[in-house]
Amino acid sequence: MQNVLQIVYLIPLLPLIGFLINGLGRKHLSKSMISAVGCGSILISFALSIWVFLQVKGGNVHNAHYFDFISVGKLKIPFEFKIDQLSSLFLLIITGVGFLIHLYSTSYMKEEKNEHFGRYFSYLNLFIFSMLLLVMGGNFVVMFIGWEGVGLCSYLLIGFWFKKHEYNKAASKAFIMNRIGDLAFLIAIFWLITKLSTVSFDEVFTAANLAKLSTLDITVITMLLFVGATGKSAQIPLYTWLPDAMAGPTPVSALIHAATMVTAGIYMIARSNILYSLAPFPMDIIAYIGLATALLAATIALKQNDIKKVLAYSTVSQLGFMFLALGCGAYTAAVFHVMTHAFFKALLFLGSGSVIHAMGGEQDIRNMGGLSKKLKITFITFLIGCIAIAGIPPFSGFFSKDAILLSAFIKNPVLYGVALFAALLTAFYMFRLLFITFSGKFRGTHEQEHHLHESPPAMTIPLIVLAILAIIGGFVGIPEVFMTGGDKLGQFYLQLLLNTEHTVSPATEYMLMGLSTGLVIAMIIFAWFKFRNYQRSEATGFGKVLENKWYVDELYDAAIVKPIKKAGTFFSQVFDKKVIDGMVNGVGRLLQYGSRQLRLVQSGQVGNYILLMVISMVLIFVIQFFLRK
Amino acid sequence: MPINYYIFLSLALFCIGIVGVLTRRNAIIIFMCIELMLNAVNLLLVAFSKMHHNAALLAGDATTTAGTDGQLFVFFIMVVAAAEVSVGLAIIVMMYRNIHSVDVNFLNRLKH
Amino acid sequence: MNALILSAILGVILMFSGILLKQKAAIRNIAIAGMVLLLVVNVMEMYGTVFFKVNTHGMIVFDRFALLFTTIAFASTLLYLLLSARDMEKVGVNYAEYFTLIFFILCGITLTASFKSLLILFLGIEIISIPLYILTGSDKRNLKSNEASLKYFLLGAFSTGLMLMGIALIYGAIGTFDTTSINVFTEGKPSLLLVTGMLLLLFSMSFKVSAAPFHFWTPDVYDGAPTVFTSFMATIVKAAVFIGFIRLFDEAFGLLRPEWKLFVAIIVVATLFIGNITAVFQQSVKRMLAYSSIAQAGFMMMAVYAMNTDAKEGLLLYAVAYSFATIGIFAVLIKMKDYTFDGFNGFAKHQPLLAATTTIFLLSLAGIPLTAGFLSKFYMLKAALGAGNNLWLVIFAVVMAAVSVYYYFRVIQAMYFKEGDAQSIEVSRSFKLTLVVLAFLIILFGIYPDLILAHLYF
Amino acid sequence: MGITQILFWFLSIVAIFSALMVISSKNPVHSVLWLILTFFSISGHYILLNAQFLAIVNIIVYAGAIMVLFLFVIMLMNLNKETEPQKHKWLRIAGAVAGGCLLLVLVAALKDTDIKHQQALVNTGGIGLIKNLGKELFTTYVVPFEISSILFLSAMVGAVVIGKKE
Repeated sequence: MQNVLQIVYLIPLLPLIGFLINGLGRKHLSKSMISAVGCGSILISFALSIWVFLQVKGGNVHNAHYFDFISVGKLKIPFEFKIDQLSSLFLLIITGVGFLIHLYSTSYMKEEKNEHFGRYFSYLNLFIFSMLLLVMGGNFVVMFIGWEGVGLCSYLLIGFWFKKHEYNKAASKAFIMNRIGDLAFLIAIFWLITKLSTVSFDEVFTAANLAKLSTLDITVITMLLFVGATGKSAQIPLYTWLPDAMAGPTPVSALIHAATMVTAGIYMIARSNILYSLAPFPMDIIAYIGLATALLAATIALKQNDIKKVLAYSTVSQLGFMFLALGCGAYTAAVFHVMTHAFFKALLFLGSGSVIHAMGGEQDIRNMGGLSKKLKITFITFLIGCIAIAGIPPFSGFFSKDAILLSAFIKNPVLYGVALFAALLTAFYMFRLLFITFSGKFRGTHEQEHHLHESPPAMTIPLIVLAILAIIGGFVGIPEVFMTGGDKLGQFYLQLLLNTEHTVSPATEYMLMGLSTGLVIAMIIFAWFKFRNYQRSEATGFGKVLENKWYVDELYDAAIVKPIKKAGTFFSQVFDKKVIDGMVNGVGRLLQYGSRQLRLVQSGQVGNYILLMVISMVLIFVIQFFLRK
Repeated sequence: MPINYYIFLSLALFCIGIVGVLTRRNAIIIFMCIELMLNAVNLLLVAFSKMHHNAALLAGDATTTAGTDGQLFVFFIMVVAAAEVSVGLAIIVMMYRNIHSVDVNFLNRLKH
Repeated sequence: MNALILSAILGVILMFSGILLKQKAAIRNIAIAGMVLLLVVNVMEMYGTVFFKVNTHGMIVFDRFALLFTTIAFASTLLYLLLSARDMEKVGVNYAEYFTLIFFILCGITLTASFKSLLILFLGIEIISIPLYILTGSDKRNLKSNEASLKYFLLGAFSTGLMLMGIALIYGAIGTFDTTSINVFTEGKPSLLLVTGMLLLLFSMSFKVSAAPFHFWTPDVYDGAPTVFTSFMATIVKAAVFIGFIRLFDEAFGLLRPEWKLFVAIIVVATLFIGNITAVFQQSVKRMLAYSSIAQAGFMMMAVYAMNTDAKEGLLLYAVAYSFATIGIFAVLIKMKDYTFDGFNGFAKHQPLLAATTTIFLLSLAGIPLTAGFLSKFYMLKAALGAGNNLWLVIFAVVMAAVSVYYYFRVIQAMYFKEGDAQSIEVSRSFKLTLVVLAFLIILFGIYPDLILAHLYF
Repeated sequence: MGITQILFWFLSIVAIFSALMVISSKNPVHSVLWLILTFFSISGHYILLNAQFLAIVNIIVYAGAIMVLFLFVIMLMNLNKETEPQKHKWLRIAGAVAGGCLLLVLVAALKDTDIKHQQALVNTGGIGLIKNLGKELFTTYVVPFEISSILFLSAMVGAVVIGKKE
């Protein structure tokens, strides 16, 4: 059955065709047709991806070479695909989760006008196409093409509801921040071209070629690639676009800003792991940036009241964990976390979409509460998602997060400590979200209460499927201490990813797992007591306060929660808005200022023009004849 | 005559033309200064033409026509200049019809 | 030679058609049919069929590079005429004369693409420039058009003076106008006269392609000229002059490269910087496009800087990518009444197809992958890298390309993400079809550039 | 100092002086007249260089046709008074300084060229005669010659487009 690898081009081609059909025919096709085309193309791609995956698992890797894109002199940049363990797994995630989200969207977006509905699906298909190009590309240029493509689609989809001005701004911001990263990526590509005159993965990562690169080259290239990754994967300092990107429709947030696009950075670094394994300094940087992002975003998430914002910051934080893993040389763990995160974060986003849908567009969790009775399926699946992200065994998040924490421990116990702390915060804010939303009393308006209903099957089925995946998804990477040969993923990637070797005794490993699990459960219980009967703070009567006033709680509050909350406030208000945003806006403003000043040179006067020309001529003559020797 | 004299003479005329372009405001005069620049070039070309001719003669080729191309180039420059003048004056007249001035400082609707 | 003679004949035919024919449609159809004929004849010459065998005494040589470029230029002009010929009616009463001038310009373009003698280069440039002065001023009652025309004329004549002085000095140094023999003469230490003349030619050619700091005429002239003609001169003409530029510096001054390399690098940096930065603050799309054309010229200048095989190929590709996209945008812009960015608000809702194709054109200009614009920029940067140790230049260019995204996307944003009562413009079915073809070609060449470049060798 | 030298210096001084007068006269008509004088002195140089054809063409085309056209336009616009307002003083100074610098730089650069000892042949040499030039023009240079007709055609069409009243 070699032949499926011969037709891998169909996998990206189908979404492209879907995009064309829906894009061109959006006025003429009915909604059901649009849905059928949109979902169908992804479904077939998914089927093919499974097939491809099985082939790859059977040991067949494949390089498909189609034609030369660019051939100048020695340099040839072919349009080629590379199908191996890494890309085939990403194919599964993208098409699988992508299909579920398409399915979900058919229901979620059905109130849109026909034309917008078609536009939405065509963008979504285009996005899948670009993302597939990104992961299937056999060289950095094809990858870059997909890389730009996803950025563009993200821009289009965030601005989908363009009637609101702020959405517009969010879209621009996402695009510009992404561009900053892309810039670094592009420069890295050019650097590679100068040094090696090739960009194909197969050729770059050969020993002979790597030997041609000096340490400085490798450091610069890996750093530039990493800057590229920070843009796409929302790391410090280029992360602020992601929370703002929540302006788009919720399924988009689930697909792009949780499951797929934001993991592109992880994919790229994992793909270049051979390069990174030669660059210890950038690895450290990656680890620290990842950890800092994980912690920062987690503290900010504590204070958010918009359901999607919490999830957005949580995504940033989880991406930080993945980068931490990359920085520790645990590429498999990072990819593993990408996979499990795709499951549970897509689940959480879609769940939040279901909630928002039920609440008639309300996103503020302070106006929710007690939804568990009305939205049973949503509640249960959301709960599963929260457990998974919090990392309680045997849910999927436990295994991947544990692998990351373990790798951090091996690199440096301090890293482990901070990472564990961030993981605890994760459990806390996720369950805060869960309890405020689903338990207690309903705090919305009567109208909303009346309107509450479980979502239709097209929305709940993806939730259920994702919930199942979120439960069992971790079993592909069971640690060796539990079960010999349980780490299927690790074996799968044995050849491809140069993971740093583990050297830790089983006892330590058990201890670490126990510690993290125990603390997480403690955090959840704490969140339960604190938020099960959440009231708006202004509505809190003195009695309520007393009732909740446990001695431990108070101590905890004073010693830990309050400072953390302060930090959360600080980070979200000052750091996020002022420093990071200020930096980005500052560049923009500088540009505008420069533009305004520079255009004054264009005075409209012929005499001035000629004068400037003559002066430049004189200067060039002086340089040529008197200064250059 | 030493060729340097001709080079300096025509550079001087050329730069006088440039100074004129830079210091005057009347479009017609600016245009005339440009014509002056072209004439400086013509003079230089003819001088060079004769210089190359001389060099070829000194090299012993008694029937040489070396340097002819330089003079023909001058001819072509005159052709182009004549065409340019007809168009240029037409444009200036059109401008004058509209704003009743040929002052280039009034050309400032288009800027920034 | 086919194209050179035929375009002159076509110019004359159209000149008379203005007197003989009263319907504008008939004139237009003659022009378009003539353009098709011109394209066909030129392609035939590319494949070996030469109708007119003229001994040019080595002054004009129609080699593959020249013929391929003229084919590109003619194809672009054909698309331009299909899209915008109708809009020339609005400019003034001399409808046939505009076509005449355009065909004469094509004659000049053929010359600048295939000269082997400085005399032909000079004549070519002048045959391009003089009709352009007129086309710029053809909207006679519009003061802006008047002003643009006069400015263009004065500055253009000034730069012609510089060019002639350069040619004269080169003649003084080596006694010939033949470009190939200039290269032969420059072995050893180059003569000071030659270097000075070369620099003067560098200035005047930079002027013609609107490279900084000789770009000042560009925004004013492009802004003031009737939009139909801005479209023509910002694209096809500019590309043609670039071809002349690269030919001149390759064939005549190739061995002098150490002398001019630094200055071309300075010009590239200045052009990219001024073009991109100044475009950011523009309020009018037309003026923004003028600055963007300066910025794009900066990229094309990199071909001159690099001066290798990649550069020549890349320049051809760039000419296609840039001309097609810009012609497309201008064709849409001509139909608008309001040229400000706000004029595009909500455009996507009223004219979804036009907005979509315009988006593709803008993406191509911004250099987003899968469009011809990306590949052509890539070629340019690659060529520059191949020319020596100058990663800084490439990095600067990439940064500037990123800045350019800002102002191109302002238009896309206005079209898609802003509410507005977009102007109701009426376009014919064939106009839309041509635009779609144009967009399709841009994407096609962005994926498979060999469709063009393969014609360069066989 | 032979008669040729004397003539050379005389013509050069007249040319430069009248060129300076072109750019400094306030009255445009005077400028035109000074420019014609410059052209005459340049024609004198041509004769000195035995380029008789160009000398005559220069007088007929430039002094005779082009300058008369200029004069005509100036008269038409009634610009013979001192109507031209002066530029800002510093702008004029800047212009003069820039032009002067250009001259200085160019002269300094070109004073030591490799051809500085060569002579331009004066009084003798037949290449400037109409016979030789005509032969060359219609054999080797026939293509550019024909091409220049396109230039004239476009200039003609252009003058009509621009000049014709609508």
